[in-house]
Amino acid sequence: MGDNVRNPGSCASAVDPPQIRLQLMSNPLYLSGARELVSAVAKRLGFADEACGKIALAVDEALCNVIRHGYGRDPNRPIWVSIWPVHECGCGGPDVHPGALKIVIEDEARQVDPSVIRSRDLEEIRPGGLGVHIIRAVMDEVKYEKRDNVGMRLTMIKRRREEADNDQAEGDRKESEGG
Amino acid sequence: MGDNVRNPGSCASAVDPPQIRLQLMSNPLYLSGARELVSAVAKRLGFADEACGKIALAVDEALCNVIRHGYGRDPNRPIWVSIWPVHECGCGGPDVHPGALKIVIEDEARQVDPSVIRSRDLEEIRPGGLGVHIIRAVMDEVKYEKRDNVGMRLTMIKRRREEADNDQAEGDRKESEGG
Amino acid sequence: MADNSTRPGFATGGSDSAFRVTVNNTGSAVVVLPSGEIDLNASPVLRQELKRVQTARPERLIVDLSGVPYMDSSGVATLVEAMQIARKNSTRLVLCGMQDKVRSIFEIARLDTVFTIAPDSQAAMTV
Amino acid sequence: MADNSTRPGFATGGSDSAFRVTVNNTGSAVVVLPSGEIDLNASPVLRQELKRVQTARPERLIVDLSGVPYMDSSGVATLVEAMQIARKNSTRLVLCGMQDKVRSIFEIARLDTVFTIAPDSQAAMTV
Ligand SMILES: Nc1ncnc2c1ncn2[C@@H]1O[C@H](COP(=O)(O)OP(=O)(O)O)[C@@H](O)[C@H]1O
Ligand SMILES: Nc1ncnc2c1ncn2[C@@H]1O[C@H](COP(=O)(O)OP(=O)(O)O)[C@@H](O)[C@H]1O
Repeated sequence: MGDNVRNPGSCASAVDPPQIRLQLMSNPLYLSGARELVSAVAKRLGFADEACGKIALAVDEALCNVIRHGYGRDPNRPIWVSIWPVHECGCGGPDVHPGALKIVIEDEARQVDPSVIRSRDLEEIRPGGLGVHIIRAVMDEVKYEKRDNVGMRLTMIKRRREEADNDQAEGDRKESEGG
Repeated sequence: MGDNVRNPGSCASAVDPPQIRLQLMSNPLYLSGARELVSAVAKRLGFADEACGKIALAVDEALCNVIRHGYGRDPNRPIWVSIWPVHECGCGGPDVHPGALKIVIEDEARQVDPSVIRSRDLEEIRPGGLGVHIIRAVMDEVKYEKRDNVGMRLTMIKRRREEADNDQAEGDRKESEGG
Repeated sequence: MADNSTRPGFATGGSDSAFRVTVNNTGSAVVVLPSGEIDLNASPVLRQELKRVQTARPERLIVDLSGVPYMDSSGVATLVEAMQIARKNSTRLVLCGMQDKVRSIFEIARLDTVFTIAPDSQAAMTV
Repeated sequence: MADNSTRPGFATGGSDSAFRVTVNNTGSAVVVLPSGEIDLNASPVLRQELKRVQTARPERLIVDLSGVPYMDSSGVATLVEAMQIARKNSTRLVLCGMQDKVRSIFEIARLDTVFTIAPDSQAAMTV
């Protein structure tokens, strides 16, 4: 569960450079900039406003977790956010509305086993433990992994729905979680 | 004129990595993302709304010029936007409101002599020739230069004015131009 | 009774779009009115203000979110913590004025039924 | 007389925040109503629409910018080009509904006195 990020096609393969790559320091000051960037790019690639807001929320939550858990709130460590449009079929370049957006967040923080990155039981009402739940509820595919030498990599995919982008029940559709 | 970018202090020296670095492909699709990023970062660093809008405009114009003149509209070449808060005195890190923002835009496009990058006489009413004028009108310091091996570098500095950020007459205060 | 203060967010003060928390003590209720996006940068400011007003153990605490266009889980966590303190103090905590995006995160967190949520501050006085 | 069409921007169609150009032919004037940010991505769409409506050499051409929160120099250049065509055709070109940010770029470009600018589309019909 959550580990099933399929190969997203040639134009978003690991070989192609991302269309957008943001490097930011691990300072909460810059979260709003990252959100606005991601949201504006998603909008231009044809995602509906509500979906753009949710993609930005997932990126925000992921960055918060790197800042807090990965870097222990050190505000001066690098984080990378890379964005690829994903075309189902014969590509077509970035101008054509892609079928999905792939967002990868990488850090140089301590490596943890992906299985420990899991949301807690929502029945227990207490602060915290919501970030991973939100990321999984909002995105279509979510995968945590260790990077080759140092740090973690989070790969998220959000598929685009045409016009009537009705994803208000998304939080409910995704019941199963955990790494 | 425009070439007097002074050393902006230790915390924004060339040695320090930027707080934010955006790599984007030279596709007009991504201009809005770059604008929103820059504007949101400036806002969090204490710039007034109007100043944030103008900084975003200058970055937009600079990116347009790289796309059109540097890369001849090839949408798949890299551009880098780097952002440093500039602290006048003994730094203090990014959390304290900086006295200025330094933004550097770099490309791998053809190198031109900085003196050819100049705005035309505004008296002549025709399309085009406005981008460089806008950049110089909106930012406090503007410097074009060739990068060491390939491509151009544009360094822009915008100083922050306290509270009553009254820069409505900025276009008028800057009469002199040209590289 | 006159606790009517505005505290600028430490991170964004100076800009006209700073995160701010306004506190209004009406006598029958304390109304906390954050304005701006509540993310990891701003939530410590809200948390501090909520803690401060909760030391007086008010009968009713209203958090009017009409000026909040965006909230992430750090904001939600701040409100959950405030609710736990409120329960201990027998304070009636009511959220109101939620914009769509903010309501959406409460739904995703399945906290929309845990909090008392009123449409506006008027309704929040009596609910 | 019934040229009432909406053309979605090629780059953003599909989203509810796409750049669009609506054209309204009232008989006495052609009103072009772009909506969305006019940057290098969107200005070709506006340019094409302006060229299209200008082939009919209307007496009055109103560009209502009330739905345009942002414009860069590529948008300004598009409007300068439309003005040049309008002069050749003896069309009266009027801009209206400028938001602050958009007005600001016309001021920086010193084009605020070159164009005829009306506060709203009502005024643009008679100015
Ligand atoms: N980037 C990360 N690096 C290391 N551990 C992480 C990361 N993201 C999440 N975790 C782990 O997953 C847990 C759940 O995260 P989350 O749902 O965001 O709740 P919270 O952060 O409030 O604990 C965290 O407590 C942490 O142990
Ligand atoms: N990044 C760049 N690379 C090469 N030449 C540039 C660049 N930016 C500007 N120029 C040159 O400066 C001139 C003025 O640019 P600008 O004021 O934006 O007007 P326009 O682009 O409409 O000609 C351009 O015509 C071009 O010759």
